[in-house]
Amino acid sequence: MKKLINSVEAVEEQMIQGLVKSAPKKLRKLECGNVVVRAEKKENKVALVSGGGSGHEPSHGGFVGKGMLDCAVAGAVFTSPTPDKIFEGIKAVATDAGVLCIVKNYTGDVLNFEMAIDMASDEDIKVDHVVVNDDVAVQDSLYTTGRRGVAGTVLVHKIAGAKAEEGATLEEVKAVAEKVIANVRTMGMAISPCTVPAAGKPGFELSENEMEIGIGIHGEPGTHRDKIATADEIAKTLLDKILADIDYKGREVVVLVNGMGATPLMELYIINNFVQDYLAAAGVKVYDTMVGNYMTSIEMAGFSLTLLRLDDELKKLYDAPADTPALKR
Amino acid sequence: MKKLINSVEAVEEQMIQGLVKSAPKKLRKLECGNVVVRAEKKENKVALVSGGGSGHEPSHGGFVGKGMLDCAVAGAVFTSPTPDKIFEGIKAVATDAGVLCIVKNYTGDVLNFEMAIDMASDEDIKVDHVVVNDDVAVQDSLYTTGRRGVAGTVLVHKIAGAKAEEGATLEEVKAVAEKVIANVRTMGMAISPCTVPAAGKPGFELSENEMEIGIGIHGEPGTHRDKIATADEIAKTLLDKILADIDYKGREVVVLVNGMGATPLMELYIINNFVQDYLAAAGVKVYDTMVGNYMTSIEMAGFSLTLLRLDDELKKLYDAPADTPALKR
Amino acid sequence: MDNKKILEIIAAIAKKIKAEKDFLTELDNEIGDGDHGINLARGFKSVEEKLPTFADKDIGAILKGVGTQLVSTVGGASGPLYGTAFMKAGNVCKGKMELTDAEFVAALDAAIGGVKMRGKAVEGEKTMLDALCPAYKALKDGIDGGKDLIAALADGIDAAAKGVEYTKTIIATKGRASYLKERSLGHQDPGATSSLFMLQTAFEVLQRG
Amino acid sequence: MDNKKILEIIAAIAKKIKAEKDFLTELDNEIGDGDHGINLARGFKSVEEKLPTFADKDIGAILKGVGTQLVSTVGGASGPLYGTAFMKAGNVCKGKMELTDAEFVAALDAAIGGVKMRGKAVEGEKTMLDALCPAYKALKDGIDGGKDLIAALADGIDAAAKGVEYTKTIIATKGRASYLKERSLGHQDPGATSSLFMLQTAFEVLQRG
Ligand SMILES: Nc1ncnc2c1ncn2[C@@H]1O[C@H](COP(=O)(O)OP(=O)(O)O)[C@@H](O)[C@H]1O
Ligand SMILES: Nc1ncnc2c1ncn2[C@@H]1O[C@H](COP(=O)(O)OP(=O)(O)O)[C@@H](O)[C@H]1O
Ligand SMILES: [Mg+2]
Ligand SMILES: [Mg+2]
Ligand SMILES: [Mg+2]
Ligand SMILES: [Mg+2]
Repeated sequence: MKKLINSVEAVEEQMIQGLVKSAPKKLRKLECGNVVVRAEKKENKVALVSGGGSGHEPSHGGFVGKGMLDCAVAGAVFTSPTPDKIFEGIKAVATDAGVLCIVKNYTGDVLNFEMAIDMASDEDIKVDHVVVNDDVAVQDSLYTTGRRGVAGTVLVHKIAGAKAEEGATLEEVKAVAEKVIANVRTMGMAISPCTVPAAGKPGFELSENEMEIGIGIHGEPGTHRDKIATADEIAKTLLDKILADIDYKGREVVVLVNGMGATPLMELYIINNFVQDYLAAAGVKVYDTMVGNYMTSIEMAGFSLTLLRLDDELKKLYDAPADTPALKR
Repeated sequence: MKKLINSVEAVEEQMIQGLVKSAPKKLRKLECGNVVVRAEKKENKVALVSGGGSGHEPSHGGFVGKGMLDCAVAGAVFTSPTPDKIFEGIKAVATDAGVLCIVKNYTGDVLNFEMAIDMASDEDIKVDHVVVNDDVAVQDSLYTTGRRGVAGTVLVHKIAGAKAEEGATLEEVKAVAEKVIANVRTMGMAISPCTVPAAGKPGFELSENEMEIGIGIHGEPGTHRDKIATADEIAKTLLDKILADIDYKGREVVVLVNGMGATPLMELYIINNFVQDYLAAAGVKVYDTMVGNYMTSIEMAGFSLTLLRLDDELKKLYDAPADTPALKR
Repeated sequence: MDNKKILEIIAAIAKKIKAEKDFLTELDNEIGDGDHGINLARGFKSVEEKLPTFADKDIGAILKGVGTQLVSTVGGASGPLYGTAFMKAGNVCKGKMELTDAEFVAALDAAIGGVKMRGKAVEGEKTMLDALCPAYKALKDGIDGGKDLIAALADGIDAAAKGVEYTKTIIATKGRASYLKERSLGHQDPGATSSLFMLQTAFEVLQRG
Repeated sequence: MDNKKILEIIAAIAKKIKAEKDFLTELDNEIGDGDHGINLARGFKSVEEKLPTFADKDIGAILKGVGTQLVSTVGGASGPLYGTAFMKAGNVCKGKMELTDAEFVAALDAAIGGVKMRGKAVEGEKTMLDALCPAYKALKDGIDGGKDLIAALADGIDAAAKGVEYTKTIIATKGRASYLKERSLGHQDPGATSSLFMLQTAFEVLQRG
């Protein structure tokens, strides 16, 4: 394992410290743990709390700030944070307008957030949550855990964050978050694995001509392994799966071409070149495109594609100002 | 070589196409080659032209837009563009106020830009240039080619771009660019190499416990190889070299913690955690910090640290609005 | 079984989990995200550190304390699940300084109920329940049939071990491994394995007497 | 030497450079950025494609055309340098359909002058000049001493080859290799090597007659 770190034990805390120190006027770390909040608590609005394991940088701490999150709780690498830390985060940012937790659909995240929400409710904090499940690589079914939450979460942060900033009620913010969730779909792939610092070795191994299709964001293997193909072929595979899931035809979308951490921007742009042409040919109108590292898996090389189907409300909120380390508008 | 590309020959063009298609309302590609310009030509201001080899994404095309560049010319990977393409770029954005070319100090870049500037001057375009040489890893000497231009170039783009946007004259824009150059210093390192697509294999090899110190941005080996150390120790090595070069004590600086392409943001934040503490202890006041991939070497893992010493003018211009794919303010 | 014995079992489980950290992580690498051993080791290390403060507490308080500690240090799926298991077991042992065999069985039942409730899972979904449920059944059958705790627990461990083997033959429908569908076949579930380790350790401590 | 021969030499150089692409790139990997062969191969491929349009042109126009083509396709340091070299050689051959031996020597001299001017470099800085300058000197000495062009060029090639060897013993002070300081020792300069290849190829074509 070759990493630019100081010690395996210190990774999460030094990373959060480093993030906060990059914007000390805007961000603050809670004493109790790796919980990032806005330096100045915003009153009179619904507070947005997100989080999950570390290793997805800039998610989630990088999206704390005006127009997006109020708080991000970071667990150990790829391990959802514990209820007590989430509870501290909720307490720190809770307002009379209430708190909305944005949870990605993983058993661990859901269970820990649920327990934290119980703890907050017990203290009469008004708190609700939404569960993001945008990954079309895994089948949705009543009998399983359902789809995973992946890069689409960033768009939930953006849009629910804008709604909250507008002064909407908890119910309204939750409704718009649910609307994003209903309209956002993602699928990802990897050409090289990542290494959890504490594990010391990669989560899986791929030979020179192999790739994993349908990966999540925790370094796990994907739904299947395949022979590596061209960027265009791979992008087509992912897009076809997304486009088959809900009807995008004739609709306006936001495209997110997301790098998994070690993918050079050069490759993400090459992928975007295909994506734009393919969507145009499929009769899908691109309203805006984001290309970069938004929801990563440490130093995994690979990418995910996300499409968010828009309506006027979502467009307006997508365009609304945001001032966070990782997303400015 | 494992890359998300379509063919080695198509890398540069598809990449530039993908960039432009990510912001079609703001960017345009010239027909003649991999030259990115603002979608709408800005008249009545000095036009800024930059460029160099491809492989440094988001540099340079990602910095075209309001408040920064008017044009970026991309050569083959790690190979400076040819004079004819640079000339086309200059012609496309030239205004009566003139053109300033921002060139990094590499023989290839300097020679090709010089020839292009000759061609433009022959056609009575008012054009001048500055040469960025911020890399303290290599000694400055009258008898050598001098220092390389590396990540500090991004700050030259930002600040000279803001000055030009204000409507300053060519002489004024050049003067402020020179001021940035006089005050900006960078040093970088790598823990893994990168692969030029056309070459098909990495530029050098490092064993599990080795690193290269004093690398440039073209995948070349550094000034020396060393046993790998902790993030803090490495950051100290680079900072000490930078701090020894010009006097930063008691001054305000911009800090740029720049990833080389495959470095996870997690590690850049861990590095920043040390940098901020170390600068505070050294009596250097941090005005603002940028952490991310700004001047990369394809999929190299490593980072560079840049310090820019500020005065009131530079602070104001650094803070001025910018609206480009890779930098918004 | 008195509170000292319970503390002894907990201490032994902590030791065992730390020793099996890499193995459990390796299993989770195959069908999960490679952190199960790391997560549990982190949690049980902090439980170990807390143990002295539990010295004179009743069994309910001890188990509840262990559960709370696991919840706030393990994270992931297994943190709330094992945490809830210990807390629920603690509930039914409230105020007790000693447990009868039947009470021990009831505590395990409560623990399993906690996992099912929290994880919304049943047997056969390739989770820790596939070790815990068969173990419980064999243990209960043994006790009900007149065996002593050690003998019954020996049956329980055999059943849990079979359950772990069984997880190799089924597709996960809960937890992270469920995303792999067919690819989860052939691999044993990390959580079922850690459950087996805990039961085995309890057995060994009790057998030592 | 008529314009046909010049075209033949150019075509042969293009072939040679393409054949040595990987080797030149490998050399540049050691002390540069690993693109010298790629750069020159790209340039000479496009020169090759242009050659038919030069068929009936005079030598000056051919060399100038080659230079212009190199400048607009090679990029990097070697593009402007070799481009300028060919353009400057073209200048002194303007309008000529044939070259005397002395004119050939003068053309090489002009080419080298172009490299020195453009690159602000002199001999001994570990660049292409360390092949070109000794080659020129030996060639000129040979011609001045009464040797025929082939014999004199043979001397020139020997000198260039020695120059390439010499580059291994010195630290680069120009170009990208200069950043490596002592680390550039022991490695031959890619540009000097490509210059040697060009001279060798010219020699071989002329020798074939
Ligand atoms: N819904 C559930 N019910 C019961 N056990 C579960 C459930 N989901 C996961 N598990 C257990 O948790 C184990 C994984 O734990 P761990 O790796 O620590 O958490 P994570 O999956 O969040 O990384 C699985 O092997 C499985 O036994
Ligand atoms: N200033 C200079 N004068 C003469 N030759 C030079 C100079 N700088 C570099 N060169 C030559 O150019 C060669 C490198 O060419 P190339 O790799 O194509 O360009 P780059 O260095 O821009 O990648 C060097 O090996 C050297 O011979
Ligand atoms: Mg996990
Ligand atoms: Mg080059
Ligand atoms: Mg796990
Ligand atoms: Mg080179």
